[in-house]
Amino acid sequence: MRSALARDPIDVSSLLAEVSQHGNGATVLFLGTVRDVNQGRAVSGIEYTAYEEMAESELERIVCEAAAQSGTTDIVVVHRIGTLGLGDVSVAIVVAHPHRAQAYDASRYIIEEIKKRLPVWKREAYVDGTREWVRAEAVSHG
Amino acid sequence: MRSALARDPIDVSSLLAEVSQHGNGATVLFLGTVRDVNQGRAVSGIEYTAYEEMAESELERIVCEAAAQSGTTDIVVVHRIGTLGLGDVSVAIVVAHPHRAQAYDASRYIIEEIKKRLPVWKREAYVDGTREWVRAEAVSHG
Amino acid sequence: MHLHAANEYLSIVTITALLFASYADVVGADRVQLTLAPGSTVGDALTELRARAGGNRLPPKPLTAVNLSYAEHTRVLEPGDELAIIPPVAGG
Amino acid sequence: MHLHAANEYLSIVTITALLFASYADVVGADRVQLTLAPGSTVGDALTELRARAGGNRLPPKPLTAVNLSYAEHTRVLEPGDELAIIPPVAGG
Repeated sequence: MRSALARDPIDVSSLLAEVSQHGNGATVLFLGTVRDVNQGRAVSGIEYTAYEEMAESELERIVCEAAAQSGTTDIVVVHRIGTLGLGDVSVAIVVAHPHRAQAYDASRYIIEEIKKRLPVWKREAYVDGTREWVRAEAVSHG
Repeated sequence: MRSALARDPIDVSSLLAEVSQHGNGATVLFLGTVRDVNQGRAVSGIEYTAYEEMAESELERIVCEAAAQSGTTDIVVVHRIGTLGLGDVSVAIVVAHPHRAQAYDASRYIIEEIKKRLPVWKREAYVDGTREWVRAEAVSHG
Repeated sequence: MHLHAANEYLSIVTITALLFASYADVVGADRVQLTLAPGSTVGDALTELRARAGGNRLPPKPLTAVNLSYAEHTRVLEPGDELAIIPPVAGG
Repeated sequence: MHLHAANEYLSIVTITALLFASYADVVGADRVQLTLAPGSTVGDALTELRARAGGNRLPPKPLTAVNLSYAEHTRVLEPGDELAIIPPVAGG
């Protein structure tokens, strides 16, 4: 079980390797990526900022809740902060479990809680040169 | 959109790259892998056989249904056939979509339909030297 | 005479039945030619298969497919059809 | 005399308020020291913040956290607490 904020690009293959063990039959990976259009405006990039200490604690709490509900500790979650370009991975969630239903449910739980609770904010830069803080759930992968 | 049976190991990174495009904000990857224990018996490996022509058609139908329901064509599904060892990926499903709810739902639909409809069978080899055809849903990642 | 021969040709339906996995094991073959009366259904083909060695070990109502798509047991078979008897699937 | 000074020391609560994203923009700072009466709540600290330049542009009931966990506005603040005013989150 691991959760972290990361300033550097996320290496998806190594996250998958972290949870791979022979007791698991199902692995679900979720990737959030920066979209080129949000609410009709052309986006050129995104800057993620966080209340870092709290975001780390909150992410850990979310992962523990998912582990308790699903019965697996094979969970890794990494959230990027800093400046991201189009298509960059902003969040990666990997859950492995003996059975697929629990893997999907835990993955979904984690992303929904991140959207609700993680003290992270993003400012979108638009192709027209302006930039703006993005409101909750008016987000890149809504 | 692509679906295939594969005799060679599945390269997950290249599947993810196939669906990556800047309009998508969410990517869900499902991996089914060979478990070391199934219904209490220690497994050493698995042999997948298929009614290959029909499995290819059926997989294509399943992917089309998921695409129609979810509204994305960024879907790739590959199912292994042949002899697999512990931890090997037997099926990989990648769905990318502007929004996460649809990506999860399409991914889940595809694996559930594969479990119900894909004419693929597996014979497990056990550590005690015996081997047996596996019954539906008495499967490695149930 | 010629016409009579043509009628005889039309009065039988030859199809291929495919067997897989545990079903191929019990029947001892993965491919069987069946000769059926015109109008015969998938169900009739199954009856024919059950009369063969090991065929009685097939389950009462197996899943079946005709020409690569799932088909009901009431489906009428055409000459040259490929009928597959599908054991419980275990993909994924 | 010594005792009196100690009482005076106990009679104020100094906390740090953190502001983020759009809230830091409107207040013009991301960190503010607040001096409050003993027994003051998160809600009292918000009232204090609103009296400052730009503070009136904070929303009526923002999310708040104390010492890295979400906390209600009725939560009583202790000396040295870190109070965070949390704009609508947008992670993921």
